[in-house]
Amino acid sequence: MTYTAGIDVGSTYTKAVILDEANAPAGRALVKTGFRLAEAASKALQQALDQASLAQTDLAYIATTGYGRYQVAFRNVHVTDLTAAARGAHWLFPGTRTILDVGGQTMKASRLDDTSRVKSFRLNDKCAAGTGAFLEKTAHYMGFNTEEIGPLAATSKTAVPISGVCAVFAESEVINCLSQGNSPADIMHGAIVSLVDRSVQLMKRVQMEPEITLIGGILRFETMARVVREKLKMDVNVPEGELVQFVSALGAALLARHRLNKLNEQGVAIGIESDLEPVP
Amino acid sequence: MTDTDPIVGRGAKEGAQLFREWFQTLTEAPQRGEQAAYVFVMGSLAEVLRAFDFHTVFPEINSLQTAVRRVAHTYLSTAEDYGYSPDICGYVKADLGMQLRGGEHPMGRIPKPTLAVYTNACNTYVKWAEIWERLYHIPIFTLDVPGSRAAGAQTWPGHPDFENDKRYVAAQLRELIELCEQVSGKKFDIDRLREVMGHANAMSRAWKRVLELNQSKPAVFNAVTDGTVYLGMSNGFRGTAAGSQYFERVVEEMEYKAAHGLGTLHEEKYRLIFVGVPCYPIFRRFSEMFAEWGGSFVSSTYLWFASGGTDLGYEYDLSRPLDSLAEGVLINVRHAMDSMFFQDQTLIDMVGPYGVDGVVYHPIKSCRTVSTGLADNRRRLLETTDIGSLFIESDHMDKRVVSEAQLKNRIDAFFEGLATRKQLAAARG
Amino acid sequence: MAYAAGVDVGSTQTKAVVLNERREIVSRALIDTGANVVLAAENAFAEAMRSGDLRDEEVEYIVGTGYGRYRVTFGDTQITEISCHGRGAVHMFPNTRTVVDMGGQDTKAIRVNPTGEVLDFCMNDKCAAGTGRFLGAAASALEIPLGELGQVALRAEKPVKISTTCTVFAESEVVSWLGKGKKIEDILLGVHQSIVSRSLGLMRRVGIEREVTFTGGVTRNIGVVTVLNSMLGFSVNVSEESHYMGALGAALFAMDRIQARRSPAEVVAEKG
Amino acid sequence: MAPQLLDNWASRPVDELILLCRELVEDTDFPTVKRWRAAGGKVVGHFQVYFPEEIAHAAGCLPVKMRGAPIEARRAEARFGSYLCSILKTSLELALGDHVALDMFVSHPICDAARNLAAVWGRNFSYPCQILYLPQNANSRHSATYLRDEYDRLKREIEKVAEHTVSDDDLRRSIAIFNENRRYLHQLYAIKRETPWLLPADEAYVLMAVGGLIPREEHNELLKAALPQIEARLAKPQDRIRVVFEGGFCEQPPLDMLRAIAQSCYLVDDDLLIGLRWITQDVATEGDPLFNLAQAYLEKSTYSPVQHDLRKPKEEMLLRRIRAAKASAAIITAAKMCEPGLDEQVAYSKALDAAGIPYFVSEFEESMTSFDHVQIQLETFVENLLFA
Repeated sequence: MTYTAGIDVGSTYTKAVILDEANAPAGRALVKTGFRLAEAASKALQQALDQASLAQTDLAYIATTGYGRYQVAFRNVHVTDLTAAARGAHWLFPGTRTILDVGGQTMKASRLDDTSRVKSFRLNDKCAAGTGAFLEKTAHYMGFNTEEIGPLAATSKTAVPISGVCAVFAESEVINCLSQGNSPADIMHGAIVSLVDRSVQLMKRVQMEPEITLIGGILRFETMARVVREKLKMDVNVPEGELVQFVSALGAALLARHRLNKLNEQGVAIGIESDLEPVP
Repeated sequence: MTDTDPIVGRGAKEGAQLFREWFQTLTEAPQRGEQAAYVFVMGSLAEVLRAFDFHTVFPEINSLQTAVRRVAHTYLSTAEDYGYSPDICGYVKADLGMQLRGGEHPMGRIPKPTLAVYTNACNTYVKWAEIWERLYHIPIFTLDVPGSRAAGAQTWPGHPDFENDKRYVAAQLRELIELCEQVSGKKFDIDRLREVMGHANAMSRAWKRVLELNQSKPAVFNAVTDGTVYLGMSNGFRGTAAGSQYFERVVEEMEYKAAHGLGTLHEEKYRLIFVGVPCYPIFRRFSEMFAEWGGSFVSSTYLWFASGGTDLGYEYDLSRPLDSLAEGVLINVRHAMDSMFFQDQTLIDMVGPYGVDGVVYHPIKSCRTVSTGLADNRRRLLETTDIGSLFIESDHMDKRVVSEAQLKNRIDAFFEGLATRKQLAAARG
Repeated sequence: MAYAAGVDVGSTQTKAVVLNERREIVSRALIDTGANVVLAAENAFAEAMRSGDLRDEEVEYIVGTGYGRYRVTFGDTQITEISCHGRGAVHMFPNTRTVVDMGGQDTKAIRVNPTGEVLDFCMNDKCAAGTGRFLGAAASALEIPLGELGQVALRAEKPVKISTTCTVFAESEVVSWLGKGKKIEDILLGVHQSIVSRSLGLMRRVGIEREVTFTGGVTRNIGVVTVLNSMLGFSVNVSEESHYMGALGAALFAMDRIQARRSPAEVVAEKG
Repeated sequence: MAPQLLDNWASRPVDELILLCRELVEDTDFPTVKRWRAAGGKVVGHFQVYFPEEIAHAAGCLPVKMRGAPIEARRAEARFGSYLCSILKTSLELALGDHVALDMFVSHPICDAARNLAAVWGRNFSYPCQILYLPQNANSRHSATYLRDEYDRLKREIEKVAEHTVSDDDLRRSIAIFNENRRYLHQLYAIKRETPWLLPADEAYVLMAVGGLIPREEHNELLKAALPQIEARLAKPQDRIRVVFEGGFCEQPPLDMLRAIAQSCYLVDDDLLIGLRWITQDVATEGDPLFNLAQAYLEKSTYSPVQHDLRKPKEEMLLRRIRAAKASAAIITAAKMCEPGLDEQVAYSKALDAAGIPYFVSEFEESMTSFDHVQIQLETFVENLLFA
């Protein structure tokens, strides 16, 4: 029995997923990334192995993704989280045509064809106001931690409009809202609405088509998905619970299997690594 | 201000009335099978287009109306969803948003163009017209108007370089007339043109006079708020009898106010010049923030370039309509451009006659044409005069970059500075 | 003996300063602003009363400044922090002609005349890039206490160029530089240079005239001060009271008012 | 005869020539311009995109392409507002910071920011600063005649700077030299299209860009020596996607960004420094030289977002460029805050969607140092074209 692993080294968290030959999940783990990316990767992988009670040697192929994908020396191949997410989302929801990935520092929208290849995509590269960091800052200004965002927003009925021009300037805005007597819950809700507005715009930029699948750390706050549904007036897929954060790692593991099979066939596969060398 | 006076505030009232009527006729134009030409404020060519009975539609004015009426953001996001960047001109995006919504506009329904005519006074005009070309496959016409090649380097009739430029403008006007004949199916009638140019002359004469009348203390109109109403009229009604009469009545009102010392504020403490484009998303509040301190705007570069340079008061020689039209278009549009790129000396020259205490520069995200050189123009002003100046950035359409709190902070600090200057001056005696 | 107070309600901290008639600081207070701005102003003032062992009624005039100035409900008038910083800086360093103030959320450059009146000023708008927050972001990314950033940065040999304009993204750029094997100190110096050159941009807009006085919370960062000095080619004035400069200026205006000299404060009071 | 501005290179192998070009192109202190002035020569700086360099050349001046630089616009920053492209600020910074000294500066009304630049420049320097009014109406029967007169006006201004008059024959000689130069550049691009594995994108770029910094005679000699050696290279083709890069007509992406692209793709055509290749055929050398130049600008030219010509719908021109280069994909970029570039991206995207050509849209700035965003998009792109 050979296994494949996918490791997603993200800006905030690093996630690892291990799959067996049938692509059935054998183990997974999530650790804080910090700034020693390689360490975070091996730590996540080790925890996933432990959970699956496997050893490094059981792994036939390892694919890395996320912005730290190059920093992992023991990878067999690296792919971008757009490619990986597409595979992962398609695996979980075969009908997926549009993916929105909202992480701590990035927001990405991509449109897929029916074979889970990315047709077009857009990244938010303007400012942090369009990323999860915006919600985290807003929460912190009000004295809540990141994990409290979900429960907090869930209690709100009406959202306070938040302009969301700058994640840092949001502070004075938040403070004003508070001193005008708005509840933290409604302000949090407002921040989420402003983030969703940006997400929807990004998805429109890639000509979104149903089904839409939402992934990324920020989606662990149910309010986010709820507001997206309200805004789009259609249903969207959201992976169950924790899984929402593992989609890219899962996709990487699937791609690892895909590559492994190709190599085993001794087909004329192109040396992916040679083609995708990082810029020195 | 004595509001009992029937004549005081008449221009604003009548302007608003005519303005509503204008948008009403635009809304009804399609049913009447009449054609609309899309034009721009810096060189509208209304003279030619009216001679062919085109309705002139000013997308710039349509867009600013969506901002003043606080719905701009909905149009902007339609255009941004369509693919346009948040960093580009908000006028363009608001118009595209409106086009994509079938012309639906807070003041009525804007007819589709059958022709678009624009000058090179703003290159974004070109990119803008290309959008209609793609949407509607209509003919679009660029009228090249060579501007000043350097500060103070304008040439005048008789100079070979001026005559070269004029020949080019004249040739293009002939081509525009051919195009208008094709699109409208009407034959060109030079006497009709002469008539329209006659109305335009009357308006230019009056417009120049109105602006000069604001030298009187206190200022007889607010160059930012009232000024914008007059601008709308000077563009929408250029070349019409209604337009020229309107401005003659405004002159009457301003002369009356000047004679009776009637100002726009109950106490005018500081006389200011505005440079740039107003902040429409919070239009009223924006001028209040100055009025609260007794600051009144006696002039604005906006009134020069956004009236296509007609503030010069250039009058056509009706005995040689086409030749004179080419000359006038060249001189006016060039002046509009000078008012954006080379306005520093003009401002310095106005300080005395208009009794200016300060200059307010308001560059905006949307418009690089107007905004790019303002910081440098301001340096020049600060080097050559010792009047106060304020530099604030926001936008004329996009409320996402308009922060009232930040603006107020700067405006307050600006007036605190002006106040101190006044005291020091008083102390010095 | 009459006293005058200035209360500077900033985005992160609220400061209060009390002056006697000889314009000497008799008491000061600094607290975190937090969510309730009105309360912050009251607490800062009360704190100053306590530490100066003063009674409220001894304070004849109070000027509120800072972004929360209109929330100093007990104040006699409000003056922008721009005027106040200029005034405070010239009081501390009479030869000051240019003031650069770096706070948590904005950076300002102010040109003043010998009496401390503002001739011209310029502030960063758009976003928080180039403000104190930029340092905060780097500190948390590198897990180094804010207070030590400066010293570490100064050990650098080859500073990296920070290209990010967004304060929050700066965090990930810092991390990606680490990923590329850059030294922490080189990255940090890059961060310092990037915020200093932004503030230099603002200063050039108003025109840099010596002497330059550096105010605001960031003055406590030796790295910024050093980089600023070297980029300017001369040293800036930094005072122990640097982060009280706004409150001090406000208190000076208040004392003007008390001593019945005409002052912007009066104009403000008469405004509208 | 113009002094030689490049160090002695004639005998060197192509890789050293390319290295030499790279050093010159990346040197923000413009050593060749300094040498030219040291030899007593006059320098006419002209802003992107197109400038009739022949006229300055005929007057014995060195026409220098002002195309910004990856430097910090410390002084220039104070002379502009926010919301502005970088090239405008850094170009002025080059002059304010004494990186390059000019005897004349010319900008164009091609974009709203560029037109303002001449005015700003003029307030900061005492030498002549001019706007060359290139026609935005390329479709008037009178445009060429007008432009001819405008070139004549420009010629008179340059004559004052050069302190000697320019004859039609001087102009014809210069036109011939520039014709030769354009032929070499088109040959360079043919290599990119036909055998991209022989010439990485960044190498092709520096070979071309150096032309904006030295007399064309010398550039011609350089290319004449370099091109055959490149064609003789032994590199083998790799399995890479062929892409067209669009958006480099004015502000230039950092060389590292081109390198990053070349890592995973063959960049087979682009609009980088398009001004140097604006005219696509030889300019006639008989007849009125100024009229010939004017006519070539209008009639024998390529396209860019800053020229409006009813005969050249930009999205169609892009599709033609992609097909001519047998490219399978396109990278649609724009410089940050570049109004014409950002505007055009929309039309380009829609046309590429309709034509079913894969592409991605991105923004760059000349001073960028990290390319994570370009990188991730490129890789995704390549992965999804290669992973079947």
